[in-house]
Amino acid sequence: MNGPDPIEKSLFEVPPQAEQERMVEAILFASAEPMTLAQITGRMPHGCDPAEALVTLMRRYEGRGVSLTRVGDAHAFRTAPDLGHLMHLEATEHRKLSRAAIETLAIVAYHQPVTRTEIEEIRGVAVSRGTVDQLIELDWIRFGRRRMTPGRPVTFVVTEHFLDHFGLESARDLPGLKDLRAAGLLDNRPLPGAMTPPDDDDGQTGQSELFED
Amino acid sequence: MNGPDPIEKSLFEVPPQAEQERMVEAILFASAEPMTLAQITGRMPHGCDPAEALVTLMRRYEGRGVSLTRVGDAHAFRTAPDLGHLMHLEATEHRKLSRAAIETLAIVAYHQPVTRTEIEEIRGVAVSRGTVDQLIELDWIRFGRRRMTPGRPVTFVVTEHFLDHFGLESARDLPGLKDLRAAGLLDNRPLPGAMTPPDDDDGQTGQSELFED
Amino acid sequence: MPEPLPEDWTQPPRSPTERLADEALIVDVDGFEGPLDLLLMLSRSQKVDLRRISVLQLAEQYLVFVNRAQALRIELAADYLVMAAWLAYLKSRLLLPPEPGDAGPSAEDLASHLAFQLERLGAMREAAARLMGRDQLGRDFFARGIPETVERRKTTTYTATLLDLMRAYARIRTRDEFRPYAFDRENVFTMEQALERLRALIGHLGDWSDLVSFLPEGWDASPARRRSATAAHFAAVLELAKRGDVSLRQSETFAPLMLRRKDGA
Repeated sequence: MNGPDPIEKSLFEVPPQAEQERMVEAILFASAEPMTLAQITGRMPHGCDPAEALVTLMRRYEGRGVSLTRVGDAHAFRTAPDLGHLMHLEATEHRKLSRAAIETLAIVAYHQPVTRTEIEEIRGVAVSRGTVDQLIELDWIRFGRRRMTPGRPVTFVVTEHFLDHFGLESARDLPGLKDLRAAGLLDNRPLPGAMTPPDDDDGQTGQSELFED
Repeated sequence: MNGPDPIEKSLFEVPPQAEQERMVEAILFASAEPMTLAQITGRMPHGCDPAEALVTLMRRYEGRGVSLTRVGDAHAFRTAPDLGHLMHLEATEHRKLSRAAIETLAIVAYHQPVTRTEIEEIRGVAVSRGTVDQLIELDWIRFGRRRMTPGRPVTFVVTEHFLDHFGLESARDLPGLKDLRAAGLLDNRPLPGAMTPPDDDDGQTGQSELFED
Repeated sequence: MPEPLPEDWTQPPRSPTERLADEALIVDVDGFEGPLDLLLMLSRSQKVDLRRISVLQLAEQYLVFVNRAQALRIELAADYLVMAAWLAYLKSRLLLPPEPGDAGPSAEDLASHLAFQLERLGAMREAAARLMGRDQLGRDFFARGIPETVERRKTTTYTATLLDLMRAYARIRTRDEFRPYAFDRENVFTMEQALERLRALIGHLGDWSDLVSFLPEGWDASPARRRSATAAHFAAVLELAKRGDVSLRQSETFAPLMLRRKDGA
């Protein structure tokens, strides 16, 4: 029970940077899930600021068998992808996703926030409830904010777990996103003459606007 | 998934030592169990000898936030012992005792030694086991001697810790009924048909009066 | 609506290989994820960039496909037939010069939108493939195998003060006193006592005097005793006034209650 010690000590001095780095290392190593800066800070003695430690730590693990990766706002230690073949025993059997599920996932990722109707428009076919459920269950997509259009439809966005699973720092790092946007393929182009209401969003930026420059 | 490559390659050349170290690092990181040398060797490309890699790796993690430790004849990464305190979150929560608990405590204090049946008689309601347990856990009451009556029921008395907490020298110092009435604590009897008794917020005066004589 | 399919889809004589390909397609009909998917597949046979695709030709291909499926009595889902009807309409619009006064989008706009949809679907499909081809957690890279669980030690401190304790006890005892109203005689001054005292005192009463001045000694120290004595004396003077022994006077509400002996009493 060295409970009160670190807290009391922290009232007097903040641990030196090297010590903070060790702490961040221990905290992140211990967690299988990515941890946000706030979560890390919450675990450290009062007065610590792990942001700098994260930077030095990331550098320290560069090229190692384990690396410190960014996942959205969070960080996690992950084995280097080039060593994956050594871990085949740890590999978890993934349920094979249906084509519909894979495509729906990609559409959510590239078009988020996206409504079910929009997904159906893109795929040209109804999205079955099971497909969406499966992706939600995998914690790869989740409900986003409602669209401020008639009917206030819900939108879908990808989760941090999705980023973690596919080794993406952020949704902006999706492969080919820039090209798709440049080609106008992420635009919500309504059918000419169709009565689609103008998509006056409440300022939500979709993936097509993510790279406003 | 570059599965076959390294294996085939390994038939021809053994990875350099630095690479083997990376491999051992990743394997131990991802493993759900501590791994023996034989198990690690089994995971690595043919011709590797992880013993040396283990030694260098162990040295590499010396003084870090995690360390490579021996567990029996196996190896595993573990949080550095001096950082163990980061692995638990201490949270203290202050809560008011429930009405049942404070009433039970009061009865024990005023009537000790008192049996559960007597407590129930005085309170007019059953005393739950949880209430008694809580007070015992708080070390405010404890079991006293058994009553020499049929059934030999256990009695409850207040503890030293109780006296300490409430600033009393002995249970006899508890203000008597008379003092309570004099302090106005017994006055606010609810009038028939009245709502709840006014929460005697002249409590401060009450208490100071109590200690006057 | 899909029934009277336009008559102009009459097929040119087809080579056996083409026919085989067609049949393969038709057998595969369950494998398509809707009409757009089918169109995308058909468009691939044009072997051009989707942007330069001939929508007219694509419409024809689609209609042929649907017709053959129907000829083979393969049941097509409604949306395939809806698409067929729409493509038939589009095809006729593309072939005929626009009628004067034709409102709405032009046939070219509709065609280019269809091309856009196909291109977008194709792009999403490639994106999906690229996504699934990425290194994946639990397959190509791994999280810590022995996560160290963070122990949440929640210490709950219960607080209670002596006052809480006494209040609780008082509460219980007060409840008790509802039943047999056991008087604490020591601290209660009864009206009978007050009457007796006052009767003895008013004989000596000259001018108006404050009721409070009649309170017995030792009863003004504690509020409870004081209250009890005041109430008893108040009730007693009311009784005396009723009998005509004393006069009462009060200048305003809550002002001191004054009394004096009634003349002639």
